[in-house]
Amino acid sequence: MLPISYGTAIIVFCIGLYTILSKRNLFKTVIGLSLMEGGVLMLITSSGYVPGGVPALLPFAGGEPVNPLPHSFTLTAIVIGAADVALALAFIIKIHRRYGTVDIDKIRGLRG
Amino acid sequence: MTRPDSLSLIMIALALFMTVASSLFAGAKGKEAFWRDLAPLWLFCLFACLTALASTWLSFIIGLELSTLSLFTVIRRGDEATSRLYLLAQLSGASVLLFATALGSSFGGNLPLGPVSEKLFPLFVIGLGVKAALPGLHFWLPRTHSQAPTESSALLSGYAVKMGIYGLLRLVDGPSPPLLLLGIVMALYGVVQALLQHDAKRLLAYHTISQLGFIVAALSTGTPLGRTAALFHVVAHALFKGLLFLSAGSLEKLYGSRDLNQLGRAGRDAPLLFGLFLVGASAIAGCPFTSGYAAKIVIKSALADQGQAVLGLQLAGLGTTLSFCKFGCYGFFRSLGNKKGGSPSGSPGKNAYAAMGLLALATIFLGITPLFLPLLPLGAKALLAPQALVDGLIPLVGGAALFALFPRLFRPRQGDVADVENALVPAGRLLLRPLAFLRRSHTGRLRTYIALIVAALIAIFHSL
Amino acid sequence: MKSPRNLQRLGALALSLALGWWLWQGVTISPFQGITGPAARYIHGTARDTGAANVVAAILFDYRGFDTLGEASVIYTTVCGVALLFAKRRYRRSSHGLSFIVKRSMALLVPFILLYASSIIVMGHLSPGGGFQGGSVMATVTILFCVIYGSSFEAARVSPKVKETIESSGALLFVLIGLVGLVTGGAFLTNIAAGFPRGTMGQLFSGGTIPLLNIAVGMKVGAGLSTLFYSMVKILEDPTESSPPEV
Amino acid sequence: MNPVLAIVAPFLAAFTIPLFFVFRKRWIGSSIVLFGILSALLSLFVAAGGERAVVMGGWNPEVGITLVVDSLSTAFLILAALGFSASLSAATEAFGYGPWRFYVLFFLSWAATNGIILTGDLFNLFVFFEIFSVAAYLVVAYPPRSWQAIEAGFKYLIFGTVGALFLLIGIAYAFMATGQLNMAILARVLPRAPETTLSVVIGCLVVGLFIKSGTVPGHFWLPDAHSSAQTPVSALLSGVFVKVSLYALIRLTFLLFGNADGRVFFVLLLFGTVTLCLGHLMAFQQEDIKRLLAYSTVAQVGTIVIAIGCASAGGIAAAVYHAFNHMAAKMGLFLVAGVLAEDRASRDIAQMRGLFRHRPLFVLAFCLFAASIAGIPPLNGFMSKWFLLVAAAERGALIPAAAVVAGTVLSAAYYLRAITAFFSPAETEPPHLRPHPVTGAIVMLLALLGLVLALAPYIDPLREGLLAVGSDTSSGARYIGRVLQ
Repeated sequence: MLPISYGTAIIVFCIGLYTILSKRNLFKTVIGLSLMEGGVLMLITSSGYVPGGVPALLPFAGGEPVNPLPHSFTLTAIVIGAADVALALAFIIKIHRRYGTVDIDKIRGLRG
Repeated sequence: MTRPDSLSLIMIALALFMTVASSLFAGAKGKEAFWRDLAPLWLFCLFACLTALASTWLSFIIGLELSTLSLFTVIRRGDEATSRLYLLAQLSGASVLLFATALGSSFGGNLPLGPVSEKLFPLFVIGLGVKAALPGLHFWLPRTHSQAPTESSALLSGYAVKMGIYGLLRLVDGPSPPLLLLGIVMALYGVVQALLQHDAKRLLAYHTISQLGFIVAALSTGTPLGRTAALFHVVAHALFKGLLFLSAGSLEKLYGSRDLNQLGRAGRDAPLLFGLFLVGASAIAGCPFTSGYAAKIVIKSALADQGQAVLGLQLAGLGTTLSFCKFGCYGFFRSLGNKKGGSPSGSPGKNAYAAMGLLALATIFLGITPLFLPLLPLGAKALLAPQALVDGLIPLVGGAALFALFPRLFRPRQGDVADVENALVPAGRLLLRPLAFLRRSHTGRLRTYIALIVAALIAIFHSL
Repeated sequence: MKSPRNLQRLGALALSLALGWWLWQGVTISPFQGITGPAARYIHGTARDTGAANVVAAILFDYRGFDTLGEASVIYTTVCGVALLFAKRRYRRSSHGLSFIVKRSMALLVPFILLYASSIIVMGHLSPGGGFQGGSVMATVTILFCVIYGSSFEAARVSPKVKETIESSGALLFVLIGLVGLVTGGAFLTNIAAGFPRGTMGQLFSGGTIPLLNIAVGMKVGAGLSTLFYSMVKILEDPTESSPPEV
Repeated sequence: MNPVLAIVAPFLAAFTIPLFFVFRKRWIGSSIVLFGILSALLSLFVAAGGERAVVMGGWNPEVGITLVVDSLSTAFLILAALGFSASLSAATEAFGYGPWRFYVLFFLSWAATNGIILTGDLFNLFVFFEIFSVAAYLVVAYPPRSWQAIEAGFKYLIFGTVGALFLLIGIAYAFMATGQLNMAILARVLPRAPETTLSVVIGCLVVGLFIKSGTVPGHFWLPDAHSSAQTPVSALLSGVFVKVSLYALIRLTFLLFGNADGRVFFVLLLFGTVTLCLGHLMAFQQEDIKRLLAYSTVAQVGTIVIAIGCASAGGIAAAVYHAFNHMAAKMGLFLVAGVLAEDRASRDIAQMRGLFRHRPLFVLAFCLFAASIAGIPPLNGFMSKWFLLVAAAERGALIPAAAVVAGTVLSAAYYLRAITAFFSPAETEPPHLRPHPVTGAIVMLLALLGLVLALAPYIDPLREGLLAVGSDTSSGARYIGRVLQ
């Protein structure tokens, strides 16, 4: 069970990376970033897995609770990721104003 | 800082004397000129003294670089690009030296100024060699000496390059055949190049290289006699080369040119100048009873067991005579260019004569004293020995005879002679091509950049 | 033109797979031997230490409350920055919203949405939920307003300044609660030990500072996210600028 | 004094400035200045308060979040306080108090910087890195009307986010292998993790920090961001932001992977050398003066990474010393370059002729800073380079040491190009001449700081302090003992 969960997480991460590396649309780049982040968060959450665990809400009804620590920092990381994505989108709007395109290969005003 | 020994004291005295002469020649009037002209010279003197007092290689390097910087500000007034070449060349040398010093140091203690381990020796020689103009590393010297303002040329040739020699003197404590070879090559190469020059200061610059070759050859023996000979020649060369540079500078002041093709009237217009020049020229040619003669005799006796080396030095001496015959002839007497010419524009000035007179007196003094006082380990007698006199006269007479026999051969030519410095620009261009590629590779494509990062990450995984 | 594109894709694929392979190599799956380390302390000590029923909330707001301050500050930074990027004196009126029926039913729904959001915030220490989640739900009200009534109406109801005030005071509240712990001689963000009542577990008033911090974060996130959305929507609607990007 | 105050004070500033804007507009200016002074003073007090570790919420270190003040963080706290105050003063002169949101971001980045420096918890480090980065993207993108700034900010954002993700993976793997987040505890248990896991942790954390600090291959954002940002921001980026990431690199490599048979240090040496060479070679080809300075920063980052890679107490001392020297010199260079570029209304070096007659003091200060960066003795840059060379020689890292030495010549060459332009006569008078009293004063203070730093090896307390930073950090035992006492 656990290997599948880890594997999925890594696959999601790789899909995100592939998206960033191969897509030219800026929005897709941001989607790729979100996917990568999703992959990492899945990885973290998986590490808190306890066989037959119950939610970490007191009182624990019938069994051992799952590890609550990964949950808490997944929550934190989600919020941070959301902030990043929001900021990236805001930047894209601004960039589109200047360049009239969202093609990442055409936004090359600064180089060398 | 250790107690200064006699070597340091002699170097300090030399630095002070040379700076006095140079600043006398520069002769700044007014406050602004003082700050612009004289302050850098005296700063140089200060740092040169600090270098001579240094007790560790690190403080030696610090002094070296600071003195380089202060001379840089003087040379800037002569020619911008040359000053940059000078600074960068000196910095490279100091950097190699710094690298070598760091290899020898530890947090426990700095490397003391003195002999170093076998492995570091070549690095130190390269580092000091840039300063002392060893063959191949001399690329900066002719151009710098010829383009710099005269007073700084005199200081450069008179003292700055000697700081490299001072370092070598501290470094070498045993016989070093490669260094001997380098010295001989230097002496000969400098002379050959000097014979082909038509720019007076450039000619003198090549003679600096050649004379430094004598010094390097002497100190490479590692014997006390060799070291003393080297030190004596350091002082002697500083004095007469300073004198020669100042007289070349005075010629330039008088006629507005340094080209031997354009000069040739000074013997009539300024006989005093010729007299002073003659003192310097006879000293550098090794005319008996001058400082150059004494120095060369001691050097030869230090190298007595190296027959070929002595032969090489004799050859170099012969070339020197030839070259100075040419300088004297075309610089002062035989005009090749506009025959009519005008009268000299302006005069070198009293202060210039005073500076040259000071150096000439010192040269004569240094030439005569060893004849009476046992200044040199050989003793005064050795200088007057017939064998020594013959040895000293051979290059002199030979050179003069050659010049008299083939006068057309030694006429100043037009155009420049190739040297390592001419290779600098093509080499730079060659190096710049991959650089441009590097710049083009920063394409601004985010995806490529991120791919590079991921590739680096994978490489790190592999290496861990 | 075709083949370099494909080559690029191939390269991208190869890099992704290589990285994925290494990540997979690095995963350690050891047989489960019970929870150890700090997690064990969280599970067994939450009731005693904090009085909160939701262990995750206890970690977020008490044990590791400092992380939460940082996390809320990230949102705060983003909001401030987006407002800075799109700094404009005056926005023009643009869309007029949807039909009357939609507007009316929205009006009916709003109180319930707000109530729901508040309950998520206030009950954060008892059940899944908390300041972030409740704040986000509250921010949806803004989004709905913008969609249904048009953004200018939304701005007229809740002015940006009010949002700014709520957001900043939420953040300030968080820091001040933290400082109370410092003043009473403990450490920053001390909860029960600083004299906050533990209450009875499972009750609304329990968990010491946790509900307060939830409310602070709720204010911060709710107002922040709505400012964020508002700033971005305004710039998209602004007719003086060029059209929004086509996705 | 509780270390948390150094983090809370700038946070308070960031949270109250909007309230002032809503209720008391007139107070914004004075509150910014006051909060700036308060934050700087509190940072310095915390730095002066000696070593200690406190846990947030009064828990034990395993459960709560620890803040640790040790000699390394003390040094960087002082660096941050100096850099931020200098940049703040320059910013108040350049922008006025108008864009209050800019100052909010400024204080947030200050809080985050202090947080990164003080925190003893791996995940908390990530959180603070995020605040810091988000604020950095935005201050780079200020003012929003400049398209270069926006593009640079966006690039920085993409890079920063990718870097943050790598950091997060590294933290996730470390957590997965041990279940711990406290760095002191991790230092004990992490070496017991399986080999491959450890290499993933090291690789991801190191590459994440490479991106954040601008080490090759993560340097691509740096020249864009540094050259496109406004002058006070560029100074801040080069002076402080880059150093903070390097602080994290020092801390994590020595604490967590210090005993992983040193392979991580080989990686650092390798990438540091590449960074150094690339930075110098790229700076050599720039026509834009701020871009030149930015690539020079890349090269200096490489220098510091090499110093870290020496894996010895001396190497750390050299890295910290060099970080200070680079802060003083590069901030000064950026401030002067900003003023001069404004006078000429161009950043092109070829256009900046004749500025010596125009602003002699600024140009002389530029020369001083440039000489210091290039490593001309006996300025501070030379001193730290010397320590670095000795450390590298002791480690036996000859090629990096040779690269550092060669870099000296190369950097002298490109700085000389700029200085030559300043001193050469101009055909036209500069069109602008606005007095910059505050910037001038800061430049003078930075020059003074540089001179004091040059004497640091001869001032006993400073030298002992530097060496103590090195010896405390290289073993990590003292840090662990402090946290888990």
